[in-house]
Amino acid sequence: MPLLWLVLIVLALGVVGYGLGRHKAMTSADGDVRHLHSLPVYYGTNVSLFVVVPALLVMVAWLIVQPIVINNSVAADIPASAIPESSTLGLVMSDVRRVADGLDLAVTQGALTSAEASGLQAGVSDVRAILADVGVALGSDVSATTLSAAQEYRAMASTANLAMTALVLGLAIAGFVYAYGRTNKDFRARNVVEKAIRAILIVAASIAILTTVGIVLSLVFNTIEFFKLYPAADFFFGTTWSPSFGGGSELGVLPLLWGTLYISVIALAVAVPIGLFAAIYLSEYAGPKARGIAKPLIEVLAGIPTIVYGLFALLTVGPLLVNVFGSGGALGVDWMSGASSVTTAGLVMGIMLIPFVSSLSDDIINAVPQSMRDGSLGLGATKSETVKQVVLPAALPGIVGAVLLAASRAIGETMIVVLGAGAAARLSMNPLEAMTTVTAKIVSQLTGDADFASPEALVAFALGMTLFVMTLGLNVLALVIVRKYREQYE
Amino acid sequence: MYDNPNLERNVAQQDTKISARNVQVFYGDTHAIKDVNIEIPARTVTAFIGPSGCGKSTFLRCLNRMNDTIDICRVEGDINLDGENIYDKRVDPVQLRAKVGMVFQKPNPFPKSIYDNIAYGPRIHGLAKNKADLDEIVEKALRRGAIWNEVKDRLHAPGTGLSGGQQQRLCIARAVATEPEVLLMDEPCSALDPIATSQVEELIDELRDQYSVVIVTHSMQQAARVSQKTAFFHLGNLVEFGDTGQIFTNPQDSRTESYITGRIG
Amino acid sequence: MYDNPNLERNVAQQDTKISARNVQVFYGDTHAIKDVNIEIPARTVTAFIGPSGCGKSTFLRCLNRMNDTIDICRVEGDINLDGENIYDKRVDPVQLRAKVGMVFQKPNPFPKSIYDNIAYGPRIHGLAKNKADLDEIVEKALRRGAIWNEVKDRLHAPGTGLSGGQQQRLCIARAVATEPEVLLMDEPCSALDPIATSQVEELIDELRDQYSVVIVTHSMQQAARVSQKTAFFHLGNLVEFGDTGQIFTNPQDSRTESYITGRIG
Amino acid sequence: AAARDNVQVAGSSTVLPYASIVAEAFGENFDFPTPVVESGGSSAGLKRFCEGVGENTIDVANASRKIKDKEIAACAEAGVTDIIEVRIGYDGIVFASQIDGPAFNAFEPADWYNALAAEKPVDGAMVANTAATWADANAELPAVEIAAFIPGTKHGTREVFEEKVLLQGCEDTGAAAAMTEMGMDEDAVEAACMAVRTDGASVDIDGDYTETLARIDSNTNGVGVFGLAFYENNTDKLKVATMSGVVPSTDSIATGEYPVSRPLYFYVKKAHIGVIPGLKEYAEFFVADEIAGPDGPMAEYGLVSDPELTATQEAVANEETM
Amino acid sequence: MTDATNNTPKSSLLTVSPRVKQRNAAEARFKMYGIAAVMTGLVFLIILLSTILFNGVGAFQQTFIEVPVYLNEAKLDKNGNRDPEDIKKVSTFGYNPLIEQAIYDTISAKMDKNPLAKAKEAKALISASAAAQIRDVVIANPDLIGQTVDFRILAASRVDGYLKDRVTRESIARDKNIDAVHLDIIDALRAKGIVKREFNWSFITGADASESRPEQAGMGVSMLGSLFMMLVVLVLSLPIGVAASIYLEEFAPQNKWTDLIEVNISNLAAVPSIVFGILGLAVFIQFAGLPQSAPLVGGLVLTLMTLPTIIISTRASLKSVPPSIRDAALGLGASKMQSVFHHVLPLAMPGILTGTIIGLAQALGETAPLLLIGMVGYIASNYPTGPIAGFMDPNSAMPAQIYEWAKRADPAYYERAWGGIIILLVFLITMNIIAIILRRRFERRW
Ligand SMILES: Nc1ncnc2c1ncn2[C@@H]1O[C@H](COP(=O)(O)OP(=O)(O)OP(=O)(O)O)[C@@H](O)[C@H]1O
Ligand SMILES: Nc1ncnc2c1ncn2[C@@H]1O[C@H](COP(=O)(O)OP(=O)(O)OP(=O)(O)O)[C@@H](O)[C@H]1O
Ligand SMILES: [Mg+2]
Ligand SMILES: [Mg+2]
Ligand SMILES: O=P([O-])([O-])[O-]
Repeated sequence: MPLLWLVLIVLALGVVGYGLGRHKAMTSADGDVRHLHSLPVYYGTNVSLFVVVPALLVMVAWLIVQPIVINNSVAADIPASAIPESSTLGLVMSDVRRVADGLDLAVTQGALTSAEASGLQAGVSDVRAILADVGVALGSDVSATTLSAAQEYRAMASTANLAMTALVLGLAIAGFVYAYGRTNKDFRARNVVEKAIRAILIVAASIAILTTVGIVLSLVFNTIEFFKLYPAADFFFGTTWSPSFGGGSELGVLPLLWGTLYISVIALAVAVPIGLFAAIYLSEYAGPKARGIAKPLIEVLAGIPTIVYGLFALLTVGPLLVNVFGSGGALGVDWMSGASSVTTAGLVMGIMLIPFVSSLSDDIINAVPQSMRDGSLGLGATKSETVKQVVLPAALPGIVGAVLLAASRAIGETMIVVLGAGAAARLSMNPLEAMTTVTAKIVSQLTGDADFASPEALVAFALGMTLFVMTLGLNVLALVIVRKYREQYE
Repeated sequence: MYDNPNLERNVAQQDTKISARNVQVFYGDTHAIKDVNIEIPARTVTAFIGPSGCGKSTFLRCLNRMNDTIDICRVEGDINLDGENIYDKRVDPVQLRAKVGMVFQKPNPFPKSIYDNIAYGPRIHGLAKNKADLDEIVEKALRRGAIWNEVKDRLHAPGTGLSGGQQQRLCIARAVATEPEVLLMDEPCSALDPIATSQVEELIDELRDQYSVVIVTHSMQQAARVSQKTAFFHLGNLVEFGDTGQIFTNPQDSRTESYITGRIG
Repeated sequence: MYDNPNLERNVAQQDTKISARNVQVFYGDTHAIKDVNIEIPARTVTAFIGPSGCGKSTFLRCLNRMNDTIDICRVEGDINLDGENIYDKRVDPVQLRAKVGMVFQKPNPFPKSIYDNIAYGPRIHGLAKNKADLDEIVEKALRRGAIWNEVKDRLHAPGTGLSGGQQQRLCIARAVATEPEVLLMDEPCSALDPIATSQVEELIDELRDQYSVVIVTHSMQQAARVSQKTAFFHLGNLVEFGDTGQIFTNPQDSRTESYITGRIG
Repeated sequence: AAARDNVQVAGSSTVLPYASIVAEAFGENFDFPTPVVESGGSSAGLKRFCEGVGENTIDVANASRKIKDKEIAACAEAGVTDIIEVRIGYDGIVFASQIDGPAFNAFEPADWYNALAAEKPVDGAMVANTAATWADANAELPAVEIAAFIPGTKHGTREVFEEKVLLQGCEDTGAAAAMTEMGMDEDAVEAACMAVRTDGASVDIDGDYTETLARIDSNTNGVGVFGLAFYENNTDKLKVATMSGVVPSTDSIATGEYPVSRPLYFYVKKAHIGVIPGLKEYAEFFVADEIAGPDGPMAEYGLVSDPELTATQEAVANEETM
Repeated sequence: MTDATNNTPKSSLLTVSPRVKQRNAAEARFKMYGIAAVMTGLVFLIILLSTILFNGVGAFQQTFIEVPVYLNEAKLDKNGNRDPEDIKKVSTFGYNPLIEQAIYDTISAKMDKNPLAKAKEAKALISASAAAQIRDVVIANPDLIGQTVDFRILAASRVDGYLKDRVTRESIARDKNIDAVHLDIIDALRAKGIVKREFNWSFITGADASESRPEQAGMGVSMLGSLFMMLVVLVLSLPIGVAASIYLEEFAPQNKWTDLIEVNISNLAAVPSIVFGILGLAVFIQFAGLPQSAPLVGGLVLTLMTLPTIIISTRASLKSVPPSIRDAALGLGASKMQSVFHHVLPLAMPGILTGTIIGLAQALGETAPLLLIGMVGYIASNYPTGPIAGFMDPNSAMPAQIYEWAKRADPAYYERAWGGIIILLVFLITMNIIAIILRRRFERRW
C-alpha cells in the first residue's frame, strides 16, 4: 500500500474516531453537553489523538529503520568478490537500490508485470534499457549480483511494507479502542488534550534548544582542534589578522572583534533612533491610513537582499562619503581614502535594520493600554512626554527585544560588510577607514582555499564560537536590564 | 431625608468657570451627548448624577478634551473655560489639561513606583525646585489623597501592586499634585470605604476654596454632601441643573424626581 | 439606623460551602492575609467589609485560586470547597473556577463584541446546545446583569466601548452566564447608579436560592441589605464574622464597632 | 533513500564558468539530467570530494590548482583512492585598472613586489615597506596612491599571484638574494617574499572578480587582479597592463609568453563511474574537441585550450587514475 | 505649591505660557524627529527601489531575431530514415552552421551588400541557445527535416546590449566577441523588423543559463526553488515559533532554566547565517541523508534561522497583553490553554505577524547558508515534475541565483541580477501583503 494511502487511512480513522468519541461522550451525557466534564470537541480530539499519534509515530520510526535494516541484510548477501575493485559496498548498494526503485517504477508504469520484474535475469534481458524506458538512468549495465540483490531488496521491502501497514493500522485501531473505551461523561478529556498540546509546545520549544546544542556541537570540536594547532593566547590577544594559506598566519581576533563592534555600533546608532522614532510616530501620531501605508513600506527595507545594500554601500554611499571626507572633498580634509569604511557599512546596515526596530516596537507600543496614555495626558502631559515617560517604559521589554534582534542581525551580517567595510582587518579608531568583521571572516575562511585541517580553515569555527559566547554575554546583559527596568502595566 | 450639612450653606454665586453651549458628542453614529448647555461656576463643587451610561463620563471628558484621544469620538458645540473656547484651534490641549485635571473612572496608575506616579505631574510642569521640594509635594498629595499612611513605607513599590481602593486614591493624589484650577473627578470614591470616602470628601471641600471641582457620582448622598450644584443627566440629555439643595428637595423635572426617589421610594 | 429588611429574616443555617483554615497570604514579603478562618455557608450571601487595602480582594481571590496568576503571591493554609481542599495537587483550578465564578473589582471586558463577552463562558463550558440556545443564554445573562435594554441593539459592538457602569454590569452578566455554584463579586456595584444597584442586588438575592454568593462591598448599607453573613477584615485579619444583623447591631469587636460607626457617628 | 541520478560537481569558482558551459551543453545533448555545479573554491570542493565514496558525496571536484599531496592522503583515508585527474586548459591572470584612471600600462613583477611587500631588506635588516605611490615602486608608473585589489587567501588565484609575481619580483629586485645573505633560510626567504603588507594599500578580495571590478569602479587609482576571461568580458570598463612586456591574450598564454597563467583541472571519483548515470559521459564531453578545443565554446569564453587535449581525452576514456 | 502658579493672574488658554511653549517646542521637535525618521526610511526605500528598477527593468526586455532556417537533411538525418535515435546523435554543435547560414542568408536578402565574408561570422549575432532550441523542435517533429522553418531565436547578449545602449560602438572597440560590422547589420535588420526587442517572458519563467548565454537566463526555476523553500519555512517556523513562545512565555516555570533558554534564543538570532549552513550540512545532509541542493534542506536550514526572529517577536507581543485579559478568562473557568489561545494569542497576533514578515523577508533574501548546502552555483534544473520533486530535486533559490549572476563576468548578467531583485521583491511583497492584511484585522487598542 503506498504510504500516502496509509497516512490518509490513519487520518480518516482519526476523523471517524473524532466523530465516534464525540458521539459516545454525548450519549453518555444523555445528549446534554452540560453533563460532560469537557466540551464534546475534546472527547473527539482525544480519540483522534490516540488513533493518529501513536500510529504515525511508529510509522515514521519504521520508515527510518526499515531501509537501514533491509540495506544491511541485503548487503550481507553480496559476496565480496562481486564488488569491483575501487568500488565499495555502499556504492554497489546504491546501484542495487536504484535498480530496485527502477523496477518498482516499471511495475507501476505498467512496463513490467510484477512477476516479470521478479523474474528478470541479467544477461537475458537488457535491464538497463528497460529501466531507461521508464526514465531511470543507470551508470552501467546491471550485473547478475546487482539484479538479484535488487530483487531480494524488493521482496524484503514489500514484506516489510506489509508488516508496517498491519502494525500501523493495528495501532490506530488499538488506540481507538482504548480512547473510545475511556470516553464517558466524567472522563477529563480536556485535560488529556491539553496535556498533549502542552507536549507539542514543549517539543516546539526544545527545537530552539536543540538548534543551540547543534550549533555548539558543530563548532566546538573544530574549535578545540584549532586551539591544538594555534595558541589560544595569540588568538584572543593577537592584534594582527593576516591568514595565509602557506602557513605562518597570524590569527589575532582582536581586530575582527573591534571591527564587528564598531560597525554594529554605528549601524545601531542609525537604526535604533530612526526605527524607534518611526515606530513612535507611526503608532502615536500618524493616522491609521498613513500608518497602514508607511509601516509595510518600511518593512520592505528588511526584504531587500543584502547584496543590494552591499552594492549601494560600495557604489553610492562610499563615494559620497569620499566626496565629503576624502582628499579634495567638500570638507577639504583627507580622512578617507577608499569608498569602503566602517561608516559606509554601518550607515547602510543601519538602514537595513530600521524595520527590525520600527515594526516590532510599533506593535509593542500599540499594545500599551490606552488608559496609560489617558492617565498621563489627563495630567497635562504632552504626547511626547507621555510617550517618553509612560509608554516607552511600559513597552521596554519588547523594544529591547527589537533592538537585540537588530543588533544580532548587525553582528551576523556579511555581504554589506564585505562590500561596504572592506576586507582589511585592523584596529583603528578612525570610522572612515576600512575594517572587517568576525562574520565576514568566518565566511571567507570557511569557504576559503586553505587546507581543511589547517588553522586557517579551523579558525572559522573558533571565530564562530567566540562570537557565540560574546553575544551570549550581550544577551544576558539585556535580560538583566529588562528585568531591572521592566514596568508591568495593570 | 438626606444627611446634608451643606444644604443651607451659603453658596456664593460666583463667576462662571466653564460654560458649555449646545454640546453634542457622537461615538461614530451613536449620539451620546445631546445638546447640553451648562454653566459651571468657579470655586464650587458641581456634581453630575444620572443613571449608568447616560453620558456623564463622556461629558466630563469633553471638559478637558480627553475625548480627543478616542478616534471615533466627535464633539460639537462650544465649551468655554474662563470665557475662552477650549475647542478653539489656538488652544493647546496640553495647557488646558494642566489647568483642568482629571481623575478617571477606572483607576489607572502608571506602571511606576508610587512616588513616581505622584511626582510625574509636578515634574513635567516644573512645580518642584529640587528633590526635597518634590518629596514634599509628593507627601502632601498623598496625604490629601488619604493614602499617605498606607504607602509611606513603600513609596518605591509599584503603584500597580496596590489594592483597588488604594489605586483610586493614588490617582486622586496624582491629580491633586499638579494643582489644577478645575478638577474633574469621575466617581472618585467608587472603590473606597466610608472612612476613606469621607476623607476624600473633605479634600474636595477643601479644594473648593480655590478651585472648581466637578464630580461624577452615583451616590446621591455623596452628591448632596459635597456639591453645591448638581446636574442630572439622562440618556445623553442634561435634564436639570441647579443648586444641589433645590435639585434634591424640589426637582423641576419628573425624570429627576423619579431618579432621585427611585432609589429611596 | 439601617434600612435593612433582612435583619429579622430567618437565615436558614445550612451546610458550609467554603471553609478556610489558617489562611495566610503573602505578596513577596508583605503579609496581606493573616491567619484567617472562616466558614461560608451554602445558599447564602456573605459580605466582606473592611477598609480599603485590608485584604478583601486578596482573600476573595484565594477562594477560586485566582491568586495563582500573581507570581509573587503565596497562599498558605487550607481552603475547602464542599469539604475538598482546593489547593490540593489533584485539584484542577480550571474546574474549580468553573464552579467558583468571579466578578473582578476593575471591570475587564474582553476586547470582543458584547455578545462574545457573554457567550465565551457558556461556549467553553458547553452550556448551549445550539446557536438559538446560546442566544437565549446571552439574553438571559444580560437581563440578569440589568444591562439588556442598553445593549440589545449593539450586541456586536465591542464590549470595551461601554461606559464604566455598563462594563461592570457586562462583567456581572458574563460571570452569571456560566452558572457557577459560588459567585465571588468584588465590589460589583461600585460604578452603578442606585437603580442598577438595586437590580444587581435583586439578582444576588435571586442567586441565593441556589448558589452561594460572596460579595465585597464598601457600602455598609448594601452589606446590610443583601447579605445574611458579614465578615469584617482589618489589616489582613478577619476581625469578626457572623450574622449580618448581629454584626451591624451588636458587633463583638471594638474595631468592628468603630468601623461601622466611624462612618455614621 | 532514493538513488541520485544527476552528476554533482563542486569546487573552484574559476572553473565554474567553464563547467557551467559544459553542464549546460551536456544537458542539451544527452538524456541525462543537467549536472549541478556548485562553486565555493578549489579547496572547499576538494574537501567535499575527499569526504568519501557514496551517493551523498560529490562526483567531481573542480580546481584551479593541482590537488595537493595532503589532500590525496585525506582522500585515501576516507576511501577515495582512484581519482582521475583531468586538465582542461589554462587560465591567464591579468592586471587591469579603471579605463579612465591613471596610465597603468606596463608592469613588471618587481613593481608589484616593491609596492606590496610587507617588509623589504634594507642594509641587512627587514624594514616595513614605505612605498606610498606606485612611482615609489617604479618611477615610470603613475605617482598615485597604491590601491591594489588582489585575490584573498581563500582563492587559488592568490597562490599563482604570489608565486609568479611577488616571488618573481622578489628575485628580480635582488631582495631574495639580500635576504639569503642576511642568513635567512630558503623557506623564510620565500615566506618573506610573498608576505603582503596589511596596512590597507593592498586589499584582499575574498569575493569574486565582480567585487574587484566594483572596487575599481569606485576608486580611480585602483589596480586589480582579474582572470583573463573576466577582463575580456569587461573591456569597456577596464584597461589591461602588460606584464614583463607581454600583452595577455589566449595566444600569448598558449605560447607561454605571458608569464602569469596556471592550469585548470577537474577530478573525478572513479568509483562513481558506472554508478552515477552520466558521470563518465560528462567527463568525456568536457574534454571533447567540440567543447574544449580551440574553437569550442570554452575557448571562446576565455579558456586557453590545452595543446595536449588528445592525450587527456584518451586518459578520460580509459579512466586512468592518478 | 509654588509661587509661580499661585501668584500670577489666571493665564489665558489662548496665550501659551513660556513653559508650555518650551514643552510644545519639545513636542514639535519630537514629532519632527518621528516624521524625519519615517521619511528617512521611505526616502532610502525610494532610492533603493529606484536604483533597483533603473538597473533591472532592462532584464525584462530581450532582443530576438526572426529567421527562416533550412533544416538540411544531409546534416541532420544522414540516413534519411527519421529515426529519433539517429536524429538525437546530431548534437547542438551540428545545428550551429545551419543557423549561421540562415542568418547569413537573411542578411544577404535584406541588405544591399552583405558585409560578412563567411556565414561563420554571423555567430556573434546569435545566442548559443538557438541550436538547442532548434534541435529540440527537430527531435520533437522529425518530419520538419528538409523544410525551411521560421524560428524566433535569441540574439547574442552583446546585440541585446547594443539595443539597450549597454554596448556602444566605442565600448566594443576592444571587444573580441563582436565588431562594428555586426552592429551595422543589427541596425539594418532592426529597420526591417527582423531584429526586435520584446517583453521577455522567459526571464520570469526560464531556468539559469551558463556563463556564455546571459540572454537565455531566467528566474523561473529558482523562483520555484524559493517558493518551495518558503513553504517549508512558513509551515514550520510559524507554528513552531509561536508554540515555543507560548510555552516559554505562558507555561514554562520561571526559573534559571527558562532564563537560560530565553537568553539562548535571543543569542541564536545573532548566530551568523553561515553557521546555520554548517549545522544544516551536518544534520540534514550528512546525518539525515537528505539530498544536496534540495529546497527541503534549504527550507529546514532557513527555518532554524527564522525561528529566533519569530520567537523573539512573539514573546514580546505575548508579554504586552495586559494580565487583566488573562484574569478575565481564567475567572470564567477557562483553562490556561484556552485563555491563551482564545484571548492572548489573537491580541498578540499583530506582533507575531510582524515577526513573520521580517523573518520570512530575511529568509527569502538569505544566501550564505545556501552556499553550504549546495544551492549556490550553476543549478539549471528543469521545472520540478511535482510537489515532491519540488522539495527534493536540486534547485537554486532566488537570492542565490541573483548572487550567482552578480558574480558573472558578462555585464549582461549584471542587468539580470537587478532584474532578479525586482522579481524577488515582487515575490516578497506578495507574501507580505497577506500578512499585512491579516495584521490589520487583528490590530486594536484597549
Ligand atoms: N499584586 C500585589 N502586589 C503587592 N501587594 C499587593 C498586591 N495586591 C494587593 N497588595 C497589597 O495587599 C493588601 C491587600 O490588598 P487587597 O487588594 O486585598 O485590598 P482590598 O481589601 O481589596 O482593598 P480595596 O477595598 O481597596 O480594594 C494591600 O495593602 C495591597 O497594597
Ligand atoms: N468609546 C466608546 N465607543 C462607543 N460608545 C461609547 C464609548 N464610550 C461610551 N460610549 C457610550 O456612550 C454612552 C455614554 O457613556 P458614558 O461613559 O459617558 O456613560 P456614563 O454616564 O459615564 O456611565 P457610567 O456611570 O456607567 O460610567 C453609553 O451608552 C456608552 O455605551
Ligand atoms: Mg462613566
Ligand atoms: Mg479590592
Ligand atoms: O575559486 P578558486 O578557483 O580561486 O579556488
